[in-house]
Amino acid sequence: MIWQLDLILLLLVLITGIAALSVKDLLSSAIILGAYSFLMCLLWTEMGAVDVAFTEATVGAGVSTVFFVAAIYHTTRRTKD
Amino acid sequence: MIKKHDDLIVETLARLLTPFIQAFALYVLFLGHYSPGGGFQGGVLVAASFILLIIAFDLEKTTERFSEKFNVICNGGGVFIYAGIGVLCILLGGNLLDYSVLSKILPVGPEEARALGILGVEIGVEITVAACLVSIFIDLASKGENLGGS
Amino acid sequence: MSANYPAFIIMVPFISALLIFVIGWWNKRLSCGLVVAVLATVFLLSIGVMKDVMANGTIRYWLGGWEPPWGIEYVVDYLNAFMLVIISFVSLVVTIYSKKSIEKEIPDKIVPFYSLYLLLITGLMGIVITGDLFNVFVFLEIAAISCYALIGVGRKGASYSAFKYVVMGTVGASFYLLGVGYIYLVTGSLNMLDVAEILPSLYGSKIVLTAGVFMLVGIALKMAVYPLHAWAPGAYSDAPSAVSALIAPLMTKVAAYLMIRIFFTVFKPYFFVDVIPLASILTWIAAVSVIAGSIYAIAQSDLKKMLSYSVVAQIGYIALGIGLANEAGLTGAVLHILNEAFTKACVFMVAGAIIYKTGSCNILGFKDLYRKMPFTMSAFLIGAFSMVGIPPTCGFFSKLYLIIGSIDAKQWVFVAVLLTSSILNVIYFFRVIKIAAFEDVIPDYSRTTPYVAYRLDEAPLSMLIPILIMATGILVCGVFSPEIINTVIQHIIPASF
Amino acid sequence: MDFIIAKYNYWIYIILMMIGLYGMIAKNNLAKKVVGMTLFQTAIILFFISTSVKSGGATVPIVMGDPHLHGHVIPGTVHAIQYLNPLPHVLMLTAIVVMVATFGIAVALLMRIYKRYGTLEGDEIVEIRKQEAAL
Amino acid sequence: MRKFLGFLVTMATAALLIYSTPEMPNWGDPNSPASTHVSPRYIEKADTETHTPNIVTAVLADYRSYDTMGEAMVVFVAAIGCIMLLRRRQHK
Repeated sequence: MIWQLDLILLLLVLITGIAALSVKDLLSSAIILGAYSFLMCLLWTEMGAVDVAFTEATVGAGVSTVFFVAAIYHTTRRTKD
Repeated sequence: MIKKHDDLIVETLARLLTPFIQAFALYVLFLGHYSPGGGFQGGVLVAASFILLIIAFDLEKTTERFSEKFNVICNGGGVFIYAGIGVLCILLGGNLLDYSVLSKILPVGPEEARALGILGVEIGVEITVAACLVSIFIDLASKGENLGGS
Repeated sequence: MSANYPAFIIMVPFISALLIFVIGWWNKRLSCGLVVAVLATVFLLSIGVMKDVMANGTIRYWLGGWEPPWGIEYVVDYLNAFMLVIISFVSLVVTIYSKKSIEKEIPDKIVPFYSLYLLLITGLMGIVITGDLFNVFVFLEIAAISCYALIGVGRKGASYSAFKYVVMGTVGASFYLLGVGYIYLVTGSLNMLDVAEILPSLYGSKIVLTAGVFMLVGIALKMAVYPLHAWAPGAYSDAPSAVSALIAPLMTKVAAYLMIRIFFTVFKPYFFVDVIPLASILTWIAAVSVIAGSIYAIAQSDLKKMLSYSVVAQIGYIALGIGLANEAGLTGAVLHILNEAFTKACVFMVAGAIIYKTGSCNILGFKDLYRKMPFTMSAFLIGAFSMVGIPPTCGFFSKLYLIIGSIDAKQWVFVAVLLTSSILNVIYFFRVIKIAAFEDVIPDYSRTTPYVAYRLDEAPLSMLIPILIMATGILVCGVFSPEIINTVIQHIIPASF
Repeated sequence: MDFIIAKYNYWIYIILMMIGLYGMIAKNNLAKKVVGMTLFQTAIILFFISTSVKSGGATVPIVMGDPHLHGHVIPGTVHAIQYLNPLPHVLMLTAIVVMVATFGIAVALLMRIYKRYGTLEGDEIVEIRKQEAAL
Repeated sequence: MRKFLGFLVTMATAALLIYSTPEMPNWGDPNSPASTHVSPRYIEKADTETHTPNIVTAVLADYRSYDTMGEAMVVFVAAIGCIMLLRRRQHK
């Protein structure tokens, strides 16, 4: 447990979370969401939850980003907020 | 996403990476007892390898290898393995999912039988997760047009 | 083998949901028959479990052979067994009904439809039968996700209603999960009975308070109590008619069951009455829900939408009975769950049959429907009687107990609310019946040809018989309600009252 | 001040969860609602994982096996203080799976909605629905 | 209007959460009830009882395997749901 690393990761998670919600382009939002998931995975690794982090890395940062990109590819990137 | 773009580098890399990803998935599955990982993570990795193939090549070429009917069989089959092991435990005289009674048909003691039971259900989870995630991705990426359903 | 009945109640529909694809490739038409056979088996199994509970008391079934706080267990007492019987009966009847309706509405997706349908019932059964707080969340999500998909294939625009349900249902389930997390944080356990033993010493804690509030808000979202009801009308009215006939009676009632479980088993009732006044807040919200739901229902011109708002109003009765937290109130709430499940299944099936025959369910277009579909409309009349609370039907008795409960709690406002809502129910149901039965097409005296005689244009038998079974069920439950109370509901009331 | 530092993980999880909840309710775009949903659920998972942490040398919940016993240990030599609490990890594995399943269904519904209405903005869809109802 | 409602709900939830947070066990407290009631048995006996050194796998697939069955069911439901929502009839 290194609290400096912990704090930096938590801050990055917050920043990516806000960015994913507020960016005005859905494709960027999807990619930032992937980055958010990956940072979350690092955070959990650092907390010692290796199985959960592994799952989040494969699912959150991998497969669900791909799902989201696939859906946006067939719908639209436009968003007003 | 499902159209074919001829890109030699991407295709070669995808070809090269796929067996390694799948081998790693099996490693994650079978060493789930000793290291992080297990059925779910392995299944997602298998699904990721197929998704990589679909993105790098195109949908038709990939579904030649992993046909739609086989996909649906795997969807249900994995869960069926899990439920089947559970019901087998009832038939052998235990409660639902009580793997220790598997020692009656396996040549091991009840503790090892539990470990083997865990391995069995993890295999079931792996199959179902891999097939289901690929199936969801195919539906999303093709708008459900390329394949017909049941 | 009979000791394993609780396990088979879950496993039989679950494994059949997988096998239905194999049958479906062979012959699509067989899938409905298979589902009927499976649900009949489940119904018999739940009757067996009910008998077992009556003979031997609470059943505790250890999954995986691990003792409770470590493993997961099934706990089946009178309330669970009662709910199991209701769920399996209603779903069996609705399945018989669904065959024709689904073949007309979504003909190309019969096999996945029935697979999801069985999984939805598995989820509902799983919520009811389990004795573990986290397991409830898993099965809640199974039921909810299959529900989203089933609603999404409905009428034009159903996908937007389903999406609303996805958002609100996820918030509800997540709040519930958060409440479980807070309880786990202070007790270290997830088993309901174990938690119930540990909690009373912690009632002063703010964390337990937060956990209770989050769990109740989450369940109230799933239950569609008034300010949180926004998903319900769209979802129920846009779904395929067989689906709305299944989810409108069952989904919210299972959530109501869960609320009773949290209120009276996990927490002791005095926690919500004395420690924090959540029970009285719940009763007030429920009273607003009853009135607001009824008023919204009056404003609708679409029969299914009207009935959906009626679900919101009727769920208010159940929440009211739970919030009163006295013997008569809880009896009324449990009896109303039974009554609501039967009545809503009956009236939604009638709405589906009308859509099947006429293609729309706008109330203004119901003229002369009584002459065309007399049996269907008679069943609707019985359902309306039950909803209003006219004596031979079950609704009268549940309302009676709720009124007695309100009087016991000295809450005269709720007595007034219950009576007012009966009048509102009369308004919106009898408007439909008036148009269908008494409103003639204006006689045209300048005609040259004679009138065409009214022909009996009834729904097909496989739809009519389930409707009539449900209508009979309402009457039978009304007549035998004292027996039901004496043999079953009496044992549900916790001893602390 | 002390309790802010001693519980900073809990504060961060509350902020994250509120961002997600606000996004789910207040955002107009349906895809943004899905993003908010993911943030919200992830925050809850973060809370659960935070409850499993034990300071004071506790490590990843995989017992260090004895190589002579094929990686297993002698019974009675493992103590709870040495390893992190595994139960929240298990629960959250299940919750992540539920999360991705909900996500998949939500995204599929988004595609259906776009096919039907041609937009993903909530207010525009409500407008179209009103016009359809008026017809 | 919608933003205001979202803000209101968010603030109410946050207020409730912040209200209860000071009473929580300190972060990483090894003696918190969550770490002392049920979980010690998993850590101490999982390897002996199931021969699986990875405690998470042992709990996931044996002690709480019913949950994991539900998890597999959820994935299956999602796949069937996507087939139901998106796939159209085959034209070949």
